[in-house]
Amino acid sequence: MTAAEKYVAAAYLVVFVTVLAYVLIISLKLVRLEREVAELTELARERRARVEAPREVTPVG
Amino acid sequence: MIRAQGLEKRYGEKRVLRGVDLELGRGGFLVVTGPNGAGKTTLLRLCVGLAQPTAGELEVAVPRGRVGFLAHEPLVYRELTALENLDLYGRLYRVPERRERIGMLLERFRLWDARRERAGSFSRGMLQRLALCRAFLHEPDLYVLDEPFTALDDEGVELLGRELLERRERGTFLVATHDPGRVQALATASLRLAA
Amino acid sequence: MSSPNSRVPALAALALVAMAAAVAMVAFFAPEDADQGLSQKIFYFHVPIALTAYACFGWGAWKALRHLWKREPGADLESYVAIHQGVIFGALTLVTGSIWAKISWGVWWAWSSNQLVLFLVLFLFYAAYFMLRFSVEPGPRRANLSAVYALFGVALIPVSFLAIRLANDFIHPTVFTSNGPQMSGRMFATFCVSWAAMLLLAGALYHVELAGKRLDSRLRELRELLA
Amino acid sequence: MSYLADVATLARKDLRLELRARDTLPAMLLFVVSTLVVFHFTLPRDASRLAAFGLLWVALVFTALLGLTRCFAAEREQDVMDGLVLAPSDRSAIWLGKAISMLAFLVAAETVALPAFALFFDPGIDGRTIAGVALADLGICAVGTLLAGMAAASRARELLLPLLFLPLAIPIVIGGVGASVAGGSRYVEFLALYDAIFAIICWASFEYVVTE
Repeated sequence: MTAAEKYVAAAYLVVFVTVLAYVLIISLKLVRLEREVAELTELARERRARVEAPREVTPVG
Repeated sequence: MIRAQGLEKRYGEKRVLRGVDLELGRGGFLVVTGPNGAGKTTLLRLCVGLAQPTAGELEVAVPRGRVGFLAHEPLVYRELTALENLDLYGRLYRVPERRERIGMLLERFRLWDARRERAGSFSRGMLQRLALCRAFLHEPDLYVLDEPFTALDDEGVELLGRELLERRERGTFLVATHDPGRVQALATASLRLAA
Repeated sequence: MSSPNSRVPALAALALVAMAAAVAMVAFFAPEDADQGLSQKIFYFHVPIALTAYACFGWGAWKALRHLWKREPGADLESYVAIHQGVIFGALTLVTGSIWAKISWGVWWAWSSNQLVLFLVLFLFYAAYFMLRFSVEPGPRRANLSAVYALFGVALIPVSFLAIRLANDFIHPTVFTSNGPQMSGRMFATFCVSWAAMLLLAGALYHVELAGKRLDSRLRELRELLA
Repeated sequence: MSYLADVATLARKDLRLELRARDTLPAMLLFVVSTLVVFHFTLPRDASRLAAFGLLWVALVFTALLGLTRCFAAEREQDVMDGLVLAPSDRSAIWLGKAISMLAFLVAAETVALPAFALFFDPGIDGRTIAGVALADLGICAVGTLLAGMAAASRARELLLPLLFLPLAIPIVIGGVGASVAGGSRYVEFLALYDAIFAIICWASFEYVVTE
């Protein structure tokens, strides 16, 4: 590999690595989004539980 | 003159106004009340066009030059004298007989003696009176006043009361205040904003 | 809102095919340049990346205009993402450009290469775009300021290109035009495929990032409804 | 005609503010002269004309930058911007008024800087340099005032303005230095082109810098 070839390969490699870095960032974002959705479903379930609780209590009381 | 449905305003993450409906016809006097942080100032800024609603409809049928706005800040330059500040706004609002009208207003708000002093040397109450002169200078059709009575001493409150009474027939008013008692007699409608 | 997102996989697939074709053509189909030899092959990536960066800045400015003029709701976010893509491709242009300078003239940075210098100026300009955006509260005010600044950017491109060419007259009298040697038929074909590949790549990344950002805001909305 | 009256009113207001507060112009004058003196020591004995003019332009750009950071300071610190924005006049009058007053300060600073530069470095200032400086001032004030308006609406004002201004100032500096060093009128024409393009963009877009 002459010096020129090394540099040409380096240039293409840089572009390829950048795209990979981009995919990495997007995957990190996906992980964060997933965690957020999990939190929100938890929140929704709590809220649903709060709404239903009073109905169950009154018939017993 | 002002009509709003489902008005909403959000600053970054915080939502300041939600689902506000408002109707103010010509000649009306609407008092907006509510605790601190309820969004009174934001609502007034929306009505004068200094802010855009995040959601909802807002129509204000008054050209910019026919609105008199009194904000928390006096909106005057501290380095300029009372006369120079009012002269600046008089020219920008193309007020006819500018000099006479400035003199009359300064007289009515008892600021005539301090007319050549820098606004920076004014007390908080005198600044509020100067701001009232600025807001009333061009005889607006729509008065939008945010806590007009703040920092005014008894004499100031009485002077402002007289001015409001006198202009009541010629103008439409949107006033935000903590103690609606002072303007209760003039009000035609009121709107309470929840926290 | 799902319609734009369904286009993303298709666009990504197209970009993949185009990129593969481009690399293959550069490696096997394009002939070696007579005098520059193998080093000329960087040209097939360096120039398309630069042109794609211009396209991104142009698209960002177009969306900014849509925001200011037509008050389009999503336009500010799209302008931001487009300019973000533009800066990524701009940085790539600078890197591949300096590699090319290293081969052609043995030095990592060549002030005499007008295009490189122009990208340096644009890179500084659009880096300031993000500084401006991060120092203003999210909201209509930030959108307006970012949009106005983006419009300045698109005016700056031709103006500073002209300025840099003028500057070369009194800073380096030896002007070396580096906008590529004459291209034979096969070279030109490779160049076009490579450029199309870059544009598709930028489009794919643009839509992926946009989808991510839209998800963010919808989740924030959901969080508010549940709070 | 009333638009020009508004611009005159606003510009006169700024000049009167400066006369009262006297915080921008004296600072600019002292800054430009002291910068030139400092540069004198950075220049080797046999430096070329290009180097000398380069230093002049560095001094001019950063003096302008100093003035621009003070540009909307009064409106921001005393919360007067809302008052100007609410006035019935077109919002671009605020920009034009400020630009004119900034131009006045910059020209005043240059009436001291150019003679001082000629005295210290003796590079031979000719008509083209003056034309270059004049046209560059127009560009600096037009673009700089709008960017100062942007910076005033953000948190890190003093830090942000140089970052926003310098990339846009690069073509101005190239045109300016070229006008005074290289022959021909291409640079002066280029500066005129720059001023025309950016003045129009600033005039049309300032409305969106001060409103939501």
